[in-house]
Amino acid sequence: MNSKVMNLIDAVREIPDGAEIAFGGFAITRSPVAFACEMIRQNKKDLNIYQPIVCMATDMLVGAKSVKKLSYGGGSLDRFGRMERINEAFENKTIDAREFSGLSLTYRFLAGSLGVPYIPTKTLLGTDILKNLLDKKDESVMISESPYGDGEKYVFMKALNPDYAVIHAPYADEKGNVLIDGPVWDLELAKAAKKLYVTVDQIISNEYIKMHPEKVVIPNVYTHAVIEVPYGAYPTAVYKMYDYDSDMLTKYAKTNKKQEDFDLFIDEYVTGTSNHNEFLEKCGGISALNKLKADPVYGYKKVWGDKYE
Amino acid sequence: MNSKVMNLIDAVREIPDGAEIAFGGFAITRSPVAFACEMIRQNKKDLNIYQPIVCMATDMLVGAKSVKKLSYGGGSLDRFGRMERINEAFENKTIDAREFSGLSLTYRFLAGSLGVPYIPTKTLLGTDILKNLLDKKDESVMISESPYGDGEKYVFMKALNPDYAVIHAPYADEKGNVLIDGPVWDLELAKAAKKLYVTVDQIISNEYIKMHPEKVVIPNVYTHAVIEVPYGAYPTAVYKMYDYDSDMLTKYAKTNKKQEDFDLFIDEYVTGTSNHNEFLEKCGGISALNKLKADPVYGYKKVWGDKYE
Amino acid sequence: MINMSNSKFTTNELMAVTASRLLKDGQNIVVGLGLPQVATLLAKSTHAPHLNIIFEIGVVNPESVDTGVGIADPRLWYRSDYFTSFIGSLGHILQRGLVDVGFLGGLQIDKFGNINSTGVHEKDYFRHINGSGGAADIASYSKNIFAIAKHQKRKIVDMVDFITTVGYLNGGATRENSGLPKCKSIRIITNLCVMNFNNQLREMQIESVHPGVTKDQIIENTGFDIKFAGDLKETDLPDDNEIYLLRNVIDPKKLYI
Amino acid sequence: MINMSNSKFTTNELMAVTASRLLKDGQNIVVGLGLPQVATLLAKSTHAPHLNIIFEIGVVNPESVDTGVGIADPRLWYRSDYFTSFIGSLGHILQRGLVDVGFLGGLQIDKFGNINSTGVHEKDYFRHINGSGGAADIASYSKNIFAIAKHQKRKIVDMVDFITTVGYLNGGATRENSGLPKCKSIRIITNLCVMNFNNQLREMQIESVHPGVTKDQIIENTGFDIKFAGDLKETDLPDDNEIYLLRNVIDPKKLYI
Repeated sequence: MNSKVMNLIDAVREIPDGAEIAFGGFAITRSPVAFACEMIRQNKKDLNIYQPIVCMATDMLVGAKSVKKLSYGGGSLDRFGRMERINEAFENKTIDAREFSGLSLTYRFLAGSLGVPYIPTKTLLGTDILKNLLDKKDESVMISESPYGDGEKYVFMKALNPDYAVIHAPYADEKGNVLIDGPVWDLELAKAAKKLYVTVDQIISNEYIKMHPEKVVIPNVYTHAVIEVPYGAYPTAVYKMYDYDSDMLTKYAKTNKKQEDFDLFIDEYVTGTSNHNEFLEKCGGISALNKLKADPVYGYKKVWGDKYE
Repeated sequence: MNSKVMNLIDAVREIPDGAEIAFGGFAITRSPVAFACEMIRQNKKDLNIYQPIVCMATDMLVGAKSVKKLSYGGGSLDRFGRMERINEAFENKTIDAREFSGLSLTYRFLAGSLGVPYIPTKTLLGTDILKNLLDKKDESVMISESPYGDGEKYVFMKALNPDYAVIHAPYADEKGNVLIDGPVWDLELAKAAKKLYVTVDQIISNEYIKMHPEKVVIPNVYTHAVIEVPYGAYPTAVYKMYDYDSDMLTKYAKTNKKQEDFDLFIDEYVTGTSNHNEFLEKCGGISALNKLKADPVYGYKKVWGDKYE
Repeated sequence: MINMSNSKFTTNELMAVTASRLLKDGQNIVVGLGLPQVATLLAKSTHAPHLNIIFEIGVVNPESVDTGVGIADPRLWYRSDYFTSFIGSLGHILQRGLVDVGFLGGLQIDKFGNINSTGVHEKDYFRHINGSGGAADIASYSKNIFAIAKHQKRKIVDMVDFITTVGYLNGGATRENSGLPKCKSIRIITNLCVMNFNNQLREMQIESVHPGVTKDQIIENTGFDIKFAGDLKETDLPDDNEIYLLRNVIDPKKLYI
Repeated sequence: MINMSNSKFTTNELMAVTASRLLKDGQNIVVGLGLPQVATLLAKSTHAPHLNIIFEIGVVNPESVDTGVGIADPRLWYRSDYFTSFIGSLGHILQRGLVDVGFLGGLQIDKFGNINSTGVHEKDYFRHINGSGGAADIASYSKNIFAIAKHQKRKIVDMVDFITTVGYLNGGATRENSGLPKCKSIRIITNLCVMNFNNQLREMQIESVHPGVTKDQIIENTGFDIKFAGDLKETDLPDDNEIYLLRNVIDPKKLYI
C-alpha cells in the first residue's frame, strides 16, 4: 500500500495467459517495449489486446504468438514501415482481429473510465469497419435510434474496463502519480483499466509532484504498479527524454516483414536476453543510447548540422 | 480573426436579453464578477443561466433581476454566507429555478462538448431533485433502461451547447489559449458553449504558451473573446494570483440577505460605477488589492504571523 | 504514550476521532469541509497514511497548512498531487467506482440514511438553503457513505423534507430498485452516538453510544422511534495522540473542533 | 514579385499549392502527415496565418522546425499550444463540430468520395495494410473533407475495396441517411486534377485540370467513367512566393515535395 513500486519480472508474472489488456503507446512513441519483451520472455499466450492505435510492442507480441485477439484502430511504424506481423496475422486469420477507428475504440475506454454504460456516437456509421464488427457480433457496437424522437441514428460504443492496462511514461512517483509531457492519447484506457501498470524511465519524488501537479496526467487512484525501467520504451521515443532509434526501427521494420526473420530477431534480442538492460546492450548499448538524448526544449534529439555531428 | 481580444463593454453588448449562458466560477473562486457587474450596468434581462455550482456573480445577477431561469447544482458563499438572492428568488418563484447536482448538470456540458446527444448516468436516481425535474418536464432528464437487456436504469443527461459561456481565468493569449492553475471545474461548460467569453487578469504572449503548453486548459478553438480585466474576479480568488477579499465578501454576505440592502449595494458599487476599475476603487482600491497578492508557492495571500502584519 | 485515562476531550473531538477510525488505509475518500475533513486528516496522520483525499472541485491529495473557508478556498489546494475538472473528480474517479467513502454533512438525515442539503419546509413555504453540490453524486456512487451531524429532533428525522442524496431510500432493496448502485454501508456519527443500517430493513440503528450519553438522551433527540443494535457498544475513547494531533496539528485554530 | 511565368514547379508542388489555396484563414484543420501537412503549412505561411492545426494524437498548433516521420514523432509537436488526449482532439474538438477541414490520404478513393486506408483485395485474400487511425472519425465529423492522392486506375476507383472513411457513401443523400452528419464538400487533389462532388448525385467530377494535363490522360488513369464539370477550369499556377516557401522553408529536405 505504501508504495506501488514493482519490478518488471514480478509485474509481468501477475498477468495470466488469456488476459484482457489495453496497451498504450502510438506507433513509435511511448511503446511499452520493455513490458512486451518481458511478456514474450515469460511466454504469455492468448492475450486479448485492445489498443486505439497500435505500436511497436503490439506488433512484437503478435509476431511472438502471444496474442489471440486484437481490437485496434490501425497503425503503422510511421515511415519506417508497417505492422507486418499484425497484418499477416490478420490476413492468415491466426488472430481474431477486430478493427475500429481510433476514436470509436477510445470511446469504449472513455465510457469505462466514466462509469457509464456506453457512449452514443455517429462515428463508424456507413463504414465497412462497422459492418464487419456487426457481422462478427462484436459486443462493442450496437446501432440505436435517438431517444429524443428526432430520428437520429447512433452507434453505442459499450464501456470497457479491461482487466489490465500497460502504458509507458517518463516519470511517476512511488505512489503512482504519473507524469507525461506532450500528447496523452492513452489517457482514457489507463483510467479505464482495473489494474494499470506503468513502466517509467524514472521514479521521482512525490515532492516534485507537489511542486508541479499540473504535470500529473494520471493520479495515483488509478495506478496498480509503477515499474522503473530506464529506456523502457526504447527503440521508440519518449518526448523530452529520448528520441526513437532510427537504426533499430529500420532494422525492426525489415525483420518484421517475414516470420522467420522476425523469429530470429526475437531469439537474439528478446528471448536471448534476460532483461531490458541486456536487450539495450544488444541494441547498441550506451553508445546507441547516448545518441538519443532529447534536447530539453525541442523534446527530441536535436541535430545541429554537420559541424557538430 | 487575428486577435480575439475585446473590451468588456463591447463583449457584454453582444449578449442579448434572454440569452442562454453558462457561468464558470465556484462560490468564492474565479467568479466572473466584472462581467456580471457590466451585465447589470447594461441592464440585461431574462437571462437563462446554467451553472453546476453557483458563485457570487450569479447571486448578484439574480438579485439585480437580470435572471429569468436558473439551472444549477447548489452553492454558497462558503463560510461567508449563502446565496440569499438566489434562495429568495427560488422561494418566491420570481425565477424559474431548476435544481441539479454538480455532476449531472456538468454531464449536459460534457455531452455538448463531446458532440454526443446525451450521457447515460445513474446519478440523481431516487432523489427529489430528479422528481422535481421530471415534474417540471425539464428537457435535461429522461429515464431509460439499459440497451443491453440487463434491466439497469439510467438518467440520460441531454447534451447542452449553451449560446454563451462566461468564465474568468488568470491568463490567456490574444489567440484565446486559456491558462488556469488549480482545479478546473468549469472546463466542460467552457468547451460546450457556442461562444466562450473569457475575462482574464492578464493577456500574455503566445510565446509563453509555446514554452508551457501543459498550462493551457482551453485551446483557442473554443474561445470567442478574450477580455482583459485585471482583478476581474475580485472580490473572489484567483489561485496563484490574488486571494478573495474577506472584508468585501463579509459585507456582501450581509447585504445579500435583504433585497433593499442588496439594491443599495448595487446602486453604490455597480450601477454607481462606470467600469470595473471604479468598482475596485469603491471596494478599497489599491490598498485593498495589495493585501490580496497571492504567494507564488502557496497560491493565496500567505499571512506570516503577527510580526509581519 | 500518555495514559488514555488522562485525556479530556470535547464532543467534537470525539466525533472526529470516531469517524477517523472508521477510515481504512489506502481508501479513496471524497470529503467536504468541516469535521469530515478534520476526521480524514486525523486518519491520515495516524493509522491511514495512504488515504487519497478528493475534493469535488477537482483537487486530489492536497496537504493544506492553512485553514480554508470551503473547498473553493485555495488554502485547501496547497501541495496537491493533481488538479482536474468536475468530470475528472466526480466522473472519472467517483462514478468510475474508485471512491471507498463519501463523507458528507447535511441539514437533515432520515431513518433510511437519506440526506437533505437542499432546504426545509417552513410553515407556508419551502426554505431553500443550499442544494446538492456534489453530494447527490457522491452518495450515488461511493461504496460507503459517512455523515457527521448534530443529534437533534429536527435533524435526525423520520423522513427528510427533501431527498438531496439517497441513502437506502425507503429501506430494504429500494435503493437498488431505484436503479442506483449498491451502498455497502452508511455510518452516521453524531454528538451522541454512532449509527449504522446493518439490518435487513436498512433502517437506522444505534451502533455505539458515546461515553456519558444515555439511551434516553438519544431517544429524546431523535425525530422518530430509533432502534438500538443488539450488540450495542460504548464508543471507544480517543487516545492522547489523536487529541494532541487534533489540537496542535490538524485544527490548531479550533475552527471545527 | 517575380513574374509568375518564370516559375518552374513540380507536380507535387502544384498539388501542395492547389490544396493550400482551398484552405481559408481561421479554419480548424485536422491533418495527417505528408502533402496534406505541407499544404496546410503553406496556407499558414501565406493567406491563412490563423489556421489551427490539430493532430489526432492530441497536439494543437505545433510549429515544427524539423521534419518528422509521422504524427507520433516528437519533431511534429514542437512549439504546440496545447496537448490533449484522443478524446480531447477527436472528441471535444472534432466530434464537437469545430473542425472545418479534415485533410486525409488513403489507398483508394471512389467515385462517391469514400476512402479506403485499410487494405486491398488481392487475388485470393484481403491484403491488410494500415487501418483507419483517426481517418474514419475525421471523415465522419469534419465539415469539409480534402484528400490528396495519386491519380492511378487502381487508386481512383468505382468502389473502394473497403470503406474505411465515408465520403458520400452511395451518393445522393445516402451519407445522411446512414446517420452521419452532413459533409459540405469533398475535394480530391491528384497529380492530374482537382475533383469535387458538387452535383446532385454527389458523384466525383473534374473541377480543374492541371496545366499540361489532357482529358484523355485523366480518363485513362481513372478506374471508372469520370465526369467533367460543366465549368471545367485549368488549375491556377503556383506563384513564386509559394514555390520559394515550399522549397526553402516548409520542406527544405524535399521529403514530400
